[in-house]
Amino acid sequence: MRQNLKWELLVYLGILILAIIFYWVITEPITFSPMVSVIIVVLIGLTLLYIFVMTIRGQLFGRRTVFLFVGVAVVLPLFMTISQTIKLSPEVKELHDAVLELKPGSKVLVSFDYDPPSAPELQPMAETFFYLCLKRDLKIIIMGLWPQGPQQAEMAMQAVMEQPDIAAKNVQYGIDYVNLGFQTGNEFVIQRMGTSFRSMFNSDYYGTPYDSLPLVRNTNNFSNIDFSFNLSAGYPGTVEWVQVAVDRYGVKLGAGNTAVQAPQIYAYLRAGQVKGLLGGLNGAAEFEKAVGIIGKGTKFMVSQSFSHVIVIAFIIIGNAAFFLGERRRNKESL
Amino acid sequence: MEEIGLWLGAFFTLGIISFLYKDNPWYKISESVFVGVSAGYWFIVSFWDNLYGKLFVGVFENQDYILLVGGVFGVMMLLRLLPKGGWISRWPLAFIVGAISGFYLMNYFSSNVMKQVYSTMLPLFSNEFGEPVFSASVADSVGTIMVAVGTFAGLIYFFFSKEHKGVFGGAAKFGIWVIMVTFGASFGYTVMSRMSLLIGRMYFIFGEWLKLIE
Amino acid sequence: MIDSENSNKSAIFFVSIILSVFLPVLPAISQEAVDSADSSAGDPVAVFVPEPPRNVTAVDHNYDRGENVDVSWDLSVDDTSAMFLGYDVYRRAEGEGEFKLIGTVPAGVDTLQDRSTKADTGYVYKVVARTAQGEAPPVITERVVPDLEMVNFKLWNVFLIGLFVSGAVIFFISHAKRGKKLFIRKIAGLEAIDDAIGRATEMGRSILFIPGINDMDDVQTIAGITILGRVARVVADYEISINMPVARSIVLATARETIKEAYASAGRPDSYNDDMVRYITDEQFGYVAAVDGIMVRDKPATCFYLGAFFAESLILAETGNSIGAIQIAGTAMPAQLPFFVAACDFTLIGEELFAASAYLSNEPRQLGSLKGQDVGKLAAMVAIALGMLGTTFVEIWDSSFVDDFNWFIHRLFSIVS
Amino acid sequence: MKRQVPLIITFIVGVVLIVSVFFPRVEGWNEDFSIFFDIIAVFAYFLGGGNLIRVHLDKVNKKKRDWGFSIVTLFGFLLMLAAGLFKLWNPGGFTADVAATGSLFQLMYDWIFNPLGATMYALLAFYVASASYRAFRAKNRDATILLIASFVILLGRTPLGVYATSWIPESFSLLQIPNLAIWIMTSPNLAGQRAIMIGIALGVVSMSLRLILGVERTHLGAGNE
Repeated sequence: MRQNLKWELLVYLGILILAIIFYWVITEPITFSPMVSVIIVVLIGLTLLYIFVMTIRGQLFGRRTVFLFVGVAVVLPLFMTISQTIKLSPEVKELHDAVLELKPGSKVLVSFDYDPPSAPELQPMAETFFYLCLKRDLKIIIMGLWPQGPQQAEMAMQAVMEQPDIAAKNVQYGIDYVNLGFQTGNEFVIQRMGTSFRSMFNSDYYGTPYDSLPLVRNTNNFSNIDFSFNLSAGYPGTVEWVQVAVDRYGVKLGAGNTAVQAPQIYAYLRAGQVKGLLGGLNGAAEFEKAVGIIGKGTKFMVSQSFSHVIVIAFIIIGNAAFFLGERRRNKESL
Repeated sequence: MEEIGLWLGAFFTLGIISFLYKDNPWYKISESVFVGVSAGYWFIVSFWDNLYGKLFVGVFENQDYILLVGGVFGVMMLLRLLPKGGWISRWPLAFIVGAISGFYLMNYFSSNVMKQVYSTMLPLFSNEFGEPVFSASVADSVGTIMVAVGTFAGLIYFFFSKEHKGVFGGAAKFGIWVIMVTFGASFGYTVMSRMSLLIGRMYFIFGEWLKLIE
Repeated sequence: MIDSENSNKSAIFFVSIILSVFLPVLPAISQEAVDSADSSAGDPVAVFVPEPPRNVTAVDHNYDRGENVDVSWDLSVDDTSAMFLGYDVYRRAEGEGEFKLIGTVPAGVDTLQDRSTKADTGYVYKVVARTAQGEAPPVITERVVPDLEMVNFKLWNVFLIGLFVSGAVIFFISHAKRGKKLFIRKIAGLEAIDDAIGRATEMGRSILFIPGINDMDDVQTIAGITILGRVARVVADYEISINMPVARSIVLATARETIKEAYASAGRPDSYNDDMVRYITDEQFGYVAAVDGIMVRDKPATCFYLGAFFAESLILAETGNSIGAIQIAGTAMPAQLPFFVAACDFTLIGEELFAASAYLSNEPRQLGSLKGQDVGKLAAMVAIALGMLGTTFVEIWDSSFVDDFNWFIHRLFSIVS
Repeated sequence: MKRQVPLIITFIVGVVLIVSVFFPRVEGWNEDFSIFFDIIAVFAYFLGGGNLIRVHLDKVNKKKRDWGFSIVTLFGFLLMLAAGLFKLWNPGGFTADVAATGSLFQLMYDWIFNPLGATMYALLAFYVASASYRAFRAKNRDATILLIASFVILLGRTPLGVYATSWIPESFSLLQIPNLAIWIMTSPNLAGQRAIMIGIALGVVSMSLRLILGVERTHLGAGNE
């Protein structure tokens, strides 16, 4: 027991030292060159092959091995500079084209209907969308049907502002974008916005009265909006936006969804009710490619593909172990 | 200030992840903090939203006296703390169970049974070109038949009062296969989305906290 | 579009209404007069004013609480024009001076449901067709007074089918009371309960019981608690302890009562103590963190997960698996069932969870209710078959009988609001 | 008497709520019930919170295993309660929203609660992998079907699956893995879901009737006689 605690303390100390080194000593970001990245991938592949061979020989690997590989598969690609070839799917291109068609100065309504757990998938989309809009001098009106949505929007906006080409544009709050904040009421918020935005958002996220915001002062309802984009992780989300804003008020709507939600939206996409759809990290990465930047989506996508391959590999290894075990057992019984 | 938040976040993130290797004091600290803080959090949210926002405001400001019924039941619930009052705490419970039974009965009945039955009533063929043809495409018709047969077989699997033998047993067996396909599909589907959660946490550690990622 | 035009719209209307009342001039002219204020006067060609919609009616929506009015109209003849924008619907309640805009629908739509009326109040509606440049003269409906009806006759089908299924269940419950023993097939997960408890006894370890993470306002939690009663009754006979961390305070109270009673009816009231059940936290993942801790530290021999579960299902089941516990799970959450099936030894799938306590009780009346459920399933299958035949025949045969039959079978299962 | 009253309450409330659906005047009673429930739940919180404090104090007093961590839990709980009840550090003072930005309550949520919850949730990534490794084995026919279905779906959503079967001619395009994945999702998957959902609903109906009629009464601590 004592012995155990001693070891644990040593490990904790090691982690603390590492954290201090990484936090204060190494201040530059680390990136693996393509060469190093390829070597790492090959090494991981070889290790998997080794595990496969060992399994066939009868040695079983526990769950910690799987955990380790999942962890490695998720973390290492974050540092890599390689990116997988990304094929633009039509629904992503459709969204990109729809935004390109808007004239500078057009007003775009972006609704943030998600919370932090879905941020890995949706935040990259938000950042790329903001980037594209600001780059093309479109005006952005932010709102949220989920309580934590507007906060996510602030984070995305902050990240985009740090991009040199956007920073050069001197984007101003209140003129180039506003954040109207969160409003309770789910789809009824959308419905009432059809009559009046003002009735739902008396003041913005920071408490400034609606009529003191130059960008929205003259924006009454959906007819003053040129395009809207919805980032959704469930209810209320894209389905409600389609049913109310698109079907009743004829709003042009693009959507970004989590991978779990996306399949439901394809029906609306085919019916033309949604102009373009980004589904999960795939969609985020493709959108970044369409816009021509390399952002979190592209980076996270590599991690995701990697971890999928790991899962598939372990399913195969698991089955190999099972079948060989079976054969061995049969031999013994003969 | 922001720094404190980052370090706390990182400390607890790593503490929880350390559980994957084995139970250890770091995880125990994270777990204990989580339990205490979250219990307090929901108590406070419920206190301000329900006790104050609904009961107090409802009764004293909006004169909505019917809410007092809820209050009385709530107090009855607490009477179990008295040595002799335990029996009366069954009343609010009986009220909850009655209301839930009544509500769920109608709700599940209309939204699950009726809606599902209704949406399975699809045509096997259609009459697009003046003569009976498979609807839209062969694949669609096969799909429709698959949905119908699968639903039937699945329901047969759930039959309790008939032994799974003979033809009936065969159908039940097919039913459990269909259900297994359903489970396999949703499992495979979920693997994808779970990975992105971990990616998010790892980005927090290496990107936001240690700032090692560009 | 010019923004200021939009914000002035209600003012323009107000003026035009007053003008049309006090002056015997056509509203179209007054519209033009107002328009001429900001565009150059005397250029009627540039202003496209659509024809108004016809036959505008407002009727009370039937069988509701008087909270809905259906407004409908025949489309304007200019509806298909490229310039045409849509219809604005306004409402004036009794005692209000002004019309208020309640909604806008795009071209081609000829109805709007006002979902915010009060019963026994008079309302007048006004529909205005609109293009980008001008608005048609408003058409005002007759006064409508939404009613609060006594009975919602639209739900006759719900009543009928509900009566049939509930009737079947109640019939078999009372039938069984008269002592007829019914055959019920084996449910593997439930047969395993005794063995699982026996194993815990042999190993001298405890039993972990998780009733899901929802409160008592979920019927799955109630199902979990009723099974707990049966499990505790068996556990009471052995010298082992049951460990039940819960995420909800009401569940805490209920579970204690249930276990206490089970111990009492097993004749061992002294073996019960309140510490068997304890409250952790209402937070989903905080609860899971604590339960994971309990699992790896106490190493229970058997884990039960019976109730409503969300994402935590797999975390619990995988941790339970890693300590080598026998795991019996059951939930009616379709999204979580795959994880339990993959990681647990036995899983009660959906309906089996609700049947479990009846099955375990082995009491004729409870078993009777299961038979009633089967009748419901049979009825659902028959209905699906008839509905499919109906829709198929409608496609290939031209017969009014088939049409009526198909309509009826669909109406029987549709929920009309 | 003590046994009968709860059964009568359950019966009356249950029947009233079933019937209320058909009468527009009272169809909103469901919503009233949910408010009642929330209010009862707050009172019950005193039981839960009390139990939490008692269990951990007891651990500390008796110096049971890991009693030190109980102090941590108690400290976290009480600090959160104080922060929320007295609205400590709240920039808007006592009348402001409890979760106002900058208040101690919100800071503790952002700094402690949120990372802990998100990480616990993220553990699923590891568990989903280990569960696939261990459970997706062709042990018997049921398991094989489960394995094949999920493998097709998994492959169908990665570039690997797209390349692996892109050689299949267009006329058999259903056999291409991405299309096969979609077919599985929309046909057999749908059938299975429907059967499960209809079954669940009938189970709920029957269980509710047993509760309302008092046939099932284990939850009231009353054994079935």
